[in-house]
Parts: sequence; structure tokens; C-alpha cells
Amino acid sequence: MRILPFRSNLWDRIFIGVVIMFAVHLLWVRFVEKFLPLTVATVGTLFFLVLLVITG
Amino acid sequence: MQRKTLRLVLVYLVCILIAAFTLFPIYWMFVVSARTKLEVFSGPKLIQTSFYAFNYYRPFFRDIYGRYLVNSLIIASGNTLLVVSLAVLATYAFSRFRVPGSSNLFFWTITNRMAPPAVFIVPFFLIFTRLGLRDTRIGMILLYCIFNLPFAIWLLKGMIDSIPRELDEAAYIDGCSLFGVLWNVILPLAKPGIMTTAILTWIFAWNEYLFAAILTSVNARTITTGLAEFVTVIGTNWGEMAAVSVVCLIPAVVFIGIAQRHIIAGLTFGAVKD
Amino acid sequence: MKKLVGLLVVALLVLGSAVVFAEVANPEWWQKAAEPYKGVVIKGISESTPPSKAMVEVAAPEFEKLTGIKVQFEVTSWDEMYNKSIQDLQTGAGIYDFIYVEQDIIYAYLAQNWLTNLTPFIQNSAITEPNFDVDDFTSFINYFKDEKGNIYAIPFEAFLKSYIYRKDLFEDPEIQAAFKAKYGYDLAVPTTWEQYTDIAKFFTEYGKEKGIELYGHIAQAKTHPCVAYEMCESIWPAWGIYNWGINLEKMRASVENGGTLNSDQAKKALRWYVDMLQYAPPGVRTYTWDETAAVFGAGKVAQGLIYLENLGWLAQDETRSAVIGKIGVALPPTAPGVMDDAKAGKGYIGYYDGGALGIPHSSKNKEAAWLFIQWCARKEWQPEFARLATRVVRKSTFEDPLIKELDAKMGGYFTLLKDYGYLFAGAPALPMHRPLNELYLKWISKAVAGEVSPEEALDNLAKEVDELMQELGY
Amino acid sequence: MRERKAQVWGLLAPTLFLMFAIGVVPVIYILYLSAFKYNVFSRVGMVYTGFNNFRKLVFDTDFLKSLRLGLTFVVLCCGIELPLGLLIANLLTLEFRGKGLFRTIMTLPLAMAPITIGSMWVLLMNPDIGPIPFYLRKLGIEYNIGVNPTQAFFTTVLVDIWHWTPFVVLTFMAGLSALPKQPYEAALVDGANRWQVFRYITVPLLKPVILTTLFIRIMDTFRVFDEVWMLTSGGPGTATRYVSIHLVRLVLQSMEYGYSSAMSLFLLYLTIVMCWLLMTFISSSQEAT
Repeated sequence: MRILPFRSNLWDRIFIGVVIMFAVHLLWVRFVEKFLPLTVATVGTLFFLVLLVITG
Repeated sequence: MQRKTLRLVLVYLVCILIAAFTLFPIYWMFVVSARTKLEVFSGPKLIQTSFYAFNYYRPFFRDIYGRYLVNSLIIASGNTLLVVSLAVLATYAFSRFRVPGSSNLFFWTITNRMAPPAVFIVPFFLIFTRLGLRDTRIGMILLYCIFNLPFAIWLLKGMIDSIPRELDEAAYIDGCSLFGVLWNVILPLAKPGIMTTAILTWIFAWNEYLFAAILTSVNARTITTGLAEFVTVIGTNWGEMAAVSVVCLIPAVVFIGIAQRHIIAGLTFGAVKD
Repeated sequence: MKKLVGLLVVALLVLGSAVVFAEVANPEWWQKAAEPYKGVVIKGISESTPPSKAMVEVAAPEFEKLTGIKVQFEVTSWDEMYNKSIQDLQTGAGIYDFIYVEQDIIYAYLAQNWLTNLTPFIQNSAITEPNFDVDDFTSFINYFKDEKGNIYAIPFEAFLKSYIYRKDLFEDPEIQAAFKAKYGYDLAVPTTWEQYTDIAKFFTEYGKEKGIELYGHIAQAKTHPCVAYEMCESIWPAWGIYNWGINLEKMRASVENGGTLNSDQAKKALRWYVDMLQYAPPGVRTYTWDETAAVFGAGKVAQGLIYLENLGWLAQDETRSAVIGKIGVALPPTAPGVMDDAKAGKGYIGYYDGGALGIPHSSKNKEAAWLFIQWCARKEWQPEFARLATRVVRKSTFEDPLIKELDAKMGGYFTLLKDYGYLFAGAPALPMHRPLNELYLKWISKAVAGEVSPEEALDNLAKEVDELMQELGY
Repeated sequence: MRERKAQVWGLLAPTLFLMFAIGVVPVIYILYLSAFKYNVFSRVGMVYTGFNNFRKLVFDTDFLKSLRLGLTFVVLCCGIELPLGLLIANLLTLEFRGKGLFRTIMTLPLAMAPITIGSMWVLLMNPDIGPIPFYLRKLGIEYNIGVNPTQAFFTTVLVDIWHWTPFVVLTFMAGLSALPKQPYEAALVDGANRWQVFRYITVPLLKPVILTTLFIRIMDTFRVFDEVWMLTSGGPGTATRYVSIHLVRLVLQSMEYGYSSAMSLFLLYLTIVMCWLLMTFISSSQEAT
């Protein structure tokens, strides 16, 4: 059940997770925030980050 | 046979074209630096017969540009020394030993070289001021490591990787210490790479503008920032600006002239893969 | 070889003439006052204007010799000067002991308490020369006072941005006849913008016809703060839009909120400004305040509004100026009603620019810096200083024979400054001067480049100015 | 072995410490500042504003335009410099008299300070004193980088090409000199023509070098500042206002520290992501060969 299609160490995962988190936040603010508050994005990406770090 | 001559003619033609394109702006700079203000504004004649030395005399002997020149020399040389010595040590470690997370570390240092320098101006201004490093040569020497050190490590990595491991293993068995190995084995063999690195580092430090413009004012001001100072209320002094540009260019050109061969030898970037 | 030796001799002569001592009224007082600060190094920064150059090259070395206080005085470009001094002030680093305070930035500095109050210094007789005489300064010093009348900086340069023209061309009978034939009235210094436009058109066409490089207009239209200053300082006031189009009570710029920035008159002025660029030399969109003067000096322009601090070299320096003896200066043309406003004190027709030396709050050698500031402002040096740099900050200077002699060479500029200085004004009291200038620059240069229409630019600009004001808490 | 390990960290420590001090601390600092409204001239001082600076950023049309402009600049410069550099480098594999001299001339721009280059091209392009506008005008072409946005934009591209093609040539020459001989000998036996040799042997063998050079050029054109600053200062209008210039203007002119920190952070983020993608691409293509 790996998310990333290549081998990665802990740093890679945290790095990718944070990169995605930031991108999602920015896009969210630009396009989605009118309908859903930003907290949804924060919670969602945090959840994803944890999942990513655990599963790789 | 005929085809061959034709090709040679073509090659020369292309070379001359490129050389002309490269040299003309530099030539023009010399020309302007030899003109009086009135000459500069009286239409672009391509040939210059007289030489107005005052353009050179005034900035370097009456203004502070002489001091700027000294600052630039000290900062560039100091930075080169620091960067090359640190980079040799670090690259050796990266190259020979399994450092945990080394690829991540390597990647992170590279990103520092690649980020727009403008990104760092706000924090550096505030931090340097607090630490009293603003407008000091030592501050500039340290600061320039931010883009030179990653670049040096990157350049050296290929060089040191290509030195056979067996050589230093043998030296260890002979009872050499780590620094003994570095000094006696690695340094001589990596010399062309180190030369290249040193020269490029020096040139980058010599050429840097943005940080120097913001973080220095009197004591550590460099010659490149002096160029921007010519744009004044009383008219951009084109002649003197060109003169300072010419002087600014000379040491870098001398370096490149001496070390051109080494640069090509050292610019392999062989081991980007890590 | 001979040529080189000759050149060296000339260079030495030039160097030598710069260190000839100017007059000092009572050297003993200076030596005594400076006694406690001997060996101190004071650092200063200024823009490389002619007055600053004169201070660096003449005043500072003499001061060092007489008092033993060392002066490190840096003159640099306008942008650099601001970047460095504001950053120094803001962080309280104490790098500079005296700085150049341009008239328009003083309100920002005062609002942040960045400058040292000089009034206690002036009252302290131990460090203030007995005939320093604050009352001798022209009204320009009032721009460097707070509401309570405390002085925060001592002016050393003051000049007008006004109308300058080529007397020789305007008085040429042939040209006069041609002009009259074309426009039906006599060629003279314009008093309205319509006349100015006609003259600009006339000379540009005249240059084309004769195949010479001559144009009828000049502007500082580069994408650079200068383009915003030109509109705010010179063009708009003379069209009747004062204070940058901002309502200073409400601190808002748009018409809906009580400002005038996007009013019809302001739009008309900007459209005029953009349209007029066709009558200026082709490089006009790369000109800052530097090039406008240089181009005038090269004899390529018949008339225009430029900073008249340049008159010194325009009228005297043969190596740089081709228009010596051909210069006339006058008041700028104005829109109807503006001159009456200005005479009644309700408005102004142009910019009374200049700068002063102030002491940063963080300076560690305030007393020594104060001595140097006084040194530059001392009465007996003022005429010589004015000759070097076309600036007058003391009333007594106008009476000096040297100035009277220069006045003729400069087309009567000093008389203009003395008699009509009151029609001009400094920048309005806007502490957020810098960010505002950036906004003005952005939209005006967009309009100049033709990216948006002048009307659209000003509507957007006014909106953004209002937003900025709100954000900054005004 | 443990002794060795300590030594390794000893070797790395000075570099890591220095890079932490000048590379990480500033980033943490802008991370902190980016959460505040912080303008030097504000009457209200530093105000915590959370994610608002980024909210402003993604809707800031001026910034987005400068970003788009900067990326166009990157694509144009790299798209011209790399093929050109490859051709010239190939030319220089030929033996002819005067090659050394020509190579030295080619290397000159590389050694020059970008700011010098900027001022040099100003001298060349200035409508009043420059020869290029002067002679073009005689040909009937009105060339004025202060007026015409398109001309200004392409002039900056030209300057970048002038400055950096030599670098590309150098790296390619270094790469070419390191290529193995056998494939060429084999091709000669098979009777391949020059173009085929170039297309099917040189280019594939040179691929890692090409990619690395591309990587360096992309990042360097993205951070371009000095030359453009000296040449046009971002004008006319906003025609050459690339991201670096936009940011520097914001910091130096408006003193808008909070918002510009957010912008800095975003640019850093963009740099890192671009670097990471390119690096991953390079190493995966190297593994494939």
C-alpha cells in the first residue's frame, strides 16, 4: 500500500508531504475557499502527511 | 579536398561572427570609457582616436573606488579560501562515506544556490544588523558561502568521486591519518577540479551585486556596487561608469585567460546522480 | 608621452584647486568646540547631488584639517541612499552619524522618531557657533520642523523644479517669425499649457525640418520613482491637483472619498503628459532626472521642466554643457486659476525641492556630527557653496556679490528663487511616502508605456492608494 | 569504524553549521515574518495576520504577471542557449588554427560581473548615446528599449544569451571531451554521416551533461536580476519586471516586510520544487542509460 511510486526515506516523505501541503493550501485559498473554509484543507493535508510518513 | 576548404572557410566565418558579437559590446565599453562627456553625447562614432584618461583617474584616485577595489579583492579571495577548504572537506565526506540522508543534505545545499537571492534580503538585513556583521568584510565573506559553497561541493563531487577509492584505502593501510590522506592523496589528484572551483568561486564572489548593495555601505563596499552609484542627479557619468566597468572586468578576464583549460577540465558535473 | 605628462599636470591642478582653504570666520572657536571629539570618526551618507559633492570634496577635508574630527562621507545614487539610510534608521544600527534628509521623506522619519531633535543642540552654546543664526535661513527650513517648532535637520540644498528654456532659440528672429506665422502669436515663455504644447510641437517639427537633433519637450519618463515624482511634484500641481491628489484630512485619494487623484482634471493632466512624450527626444522613456538635465546640457531640447540645481554645471562647466550663456529660466506654465491659488497660499505651482542634514536617533557621535552640519551651513561659506552647487538656504547668501554675478549667468535663477520661491512648495506631509511612491510609479509607468489608458490607471491607482492607507492605519 | 564515523561528521560539521546559519535561519525568519502585516511606515506596527499574506499573494495580479513573465524568459533563454551552445561546442571539436584564441574570446562574458554587463549593454542600447539604436534608425527601424515593451523583453533575452551561451559551450565541451571513442569509430566503419553521428551518438551520450546544464540554466535565468536591473529596471511599464525585480522593488521601495516575506517564501518553495523535479528527472534518466 505505498503511495509513492519509488523508494523513499523519512526525509523524502516529510519533504513531499510538506510540499503538497503548501500547494494544496495555496490552491485552496485561490479556488475553493469561497465554498469551504481553509481548516478543511489543513486537516486533510495533515492527515495525508501522517499517512505518507507511515506508509511511504 | 574542396569540400574540406569550404568547410574550413565556413567554420572561420562562423567563429568570426560569434567573436564579433561577443567582443563588440566590450569594445564599445572601452570606447566610451575613453570619451569626454560631450563626445559621448555627440553621436556614436565607432572609432576612437583620443583617450580621456580623466575618466579613470577621477574614480580611482579621487573617489572611493580605489577602496572599493581593495574590498572586492579581499572579500572575493577570502570567500574563495573559505569555500574551497570547507568544500574539499565536505565533498570528501560525501564521496567516501555513507552519510545518512546525504542525498537529502546534498539536495538541500543545492537549493540554496538556486534560490533567487532576492529571497534572502529581508532576513539577512535584519539578522546581520543584529549580529553586527553588516558592512563588514567578514560578513560578506560568510554570506557569499550561501551560493558558492553548494556550487563548489557540486563541482568537486565529480572530481573526487573519480579518484579511485583504492588509492586512499592503501594510504590508510600505510598508517596515514584522515588529513594525511586528504593532503597527500586527494589534493594533488583533484588539483584541476580545485583550481576550477576556486576560480569560479572567486569570479562569482567578485561579481556579486545585490547582497553587496544592500548589506554594505562604507567599510566593505565592493566595486560592483560602485557601478550603480554613477546613476546620479547630475547625469549618469557614462565615461566614468564605463571606466569602472573596464577595471571591474580586468581581474576576472585575467583569471579566465590563465585558467581556461582547467575550467573545461573541471566542469564535468559528472556526478549529479547521487 | 608628452600628452600623458600634460594630462597629469592638469589632473594635479584640478586636485590642487579643490583643497584651497575657504574662508573661516573664527577658526579658534571651531578648534575649541571640537577639542573633546578629536579623533572621532563620523560617517554620513548623501545622494550624489552637486551640493553633496561640494561637501565631500571641499567642506569635509577642511573640517578634518581644522578640527581633527574625521569625516567619512559617502555619496551614492538616490535609490541606494534611501535604502541604506532607512535600513540604518529602522534597525537602529547606528552606522551613520548624519544623513541626507530629503524634504519629502522627513514626515516618514518624524513619524517614526528616527531623527534627533536639534533644537537643544542649537541652544547649547558649547557646540553651536555664536553666529550660527537660525533666523537667517530661508523659509525652506520650516519643512524640517515638527508641530512644536523643533528643528530636526539643517538644510544644505534647496532648489526649484521649474521651467528652463533656450534663450538663444527663443530670441532668434527667424524662429520667432516662423512661430508667429504658424500659431498666430509671439514666441515667448509660455504661461499656459496650451502655449507650452504649441512651442513643444513647433520645436520638434523645426528640428525635423532642419535635420538637427532638437526637440520641444523633456520629461523623466523612465520606469523609476522619478516618473511618479514628476507627476506629483510638477505636472499635477500646475494643473491644479495638489498634494498628490490626496485629501490630507481624510487621507484618501479617490474622488468618492474626498480626494482628487482620479478627478477629470488629474486624468486630463496625465493624458497630456503621456501624449507629450512624442515631442521629447526618442529616449525620453529611459530618462530619469539625470538624463533630462544631461540632454538639455547637450543642447537637444528647447524647453522643459527640470531640476534647476543642475544650472551650476549647465551654465559653467564647458566639458559637459553645450548651452553656456543660452539658458533662460522662468515660472512653469499653469492651468487657469492655479497661479491665483498659489499666490493666495492655497496651492502651489511646482516643487521646492531640497535636502537637509539630520542626525539619526541611533548615532553615537551626535555632537561631532552636529559640528560638521554647522560647518557646512556656516554663513561665510555659503556663497562659495552656492557657486559650486546652485543652492541657497540662507537669506544672507542672496546679497553676496558672487551670487549676483552668477545670477546673470544662470538666466536670473537666484532672483527667481528669492522672489517667487513662495509659489513653490515641498511635498505634502505623507509619512507613508515610500510605499505610495511605489504605487504611483507602477500605475503611471503603465500609462506611460501604454499598457493601460491614463484614465484607467488613475482609477486603479486611487483605489489602491485608499487600500494602502487603510492598511497602514490611516 | 566508530572513529571514522566521528571523523566524517567532523569533516561535514563546518559546512553544515555554516549552511545552517546562512541557509536555514533566514528561512525560519521569513516563515515567521510571513504571518505578519509588517510595513515600516505603518502606524499600527506588526500585526499578526495568519495566512492572509498568502491569500493576498495568490490574487496579486502584478505578482502573477511577473511570475509568468519570468517563466517566459526562462523558456526563451534556455530554448535558444542550449541548441546554440551545443552547435558551437561541436564546432570547437574540429581542429583549426586559432581555436584557442577563439575559445578565450568565448569565455570572456562568463568572467564579467552581471552588473557590468548590464551597464555595458546600457551604453550600447541607450537611445541617445548607443550605436545600435543610432544605426538601426538609419536603416529606418525605431529601436528603443525604453519605449517598446517587446523590444525591451527581447533585449534582455539577447543579453542573457550573450552572457551565458559561453557557459553552455564550456560545459558541453567538457562533456564532449569526456565521451568514449569506440561508438564514433564504430559509426565511421558503418559509414554514418556527420549529422547521423551527432544525432544518434553524441546527443544521447551527452544527455546527462545536457540535462545538468539545462538544470543550471533554468534556475539561473529564473533568478536573473543584475543585468535586467541595470538595463531596464523592469520597464517599460512592467515588460521586464521579472520576479526577482518585483520582489526587490517591493522590499526596497515599499518596505513591505511581511508581505514580501510571504512572497520570498513562495519563490523559495517554487525553486525547491523545480529543483527537486529536475533533479529527480536527471537521476532517473541517468539510471536509464
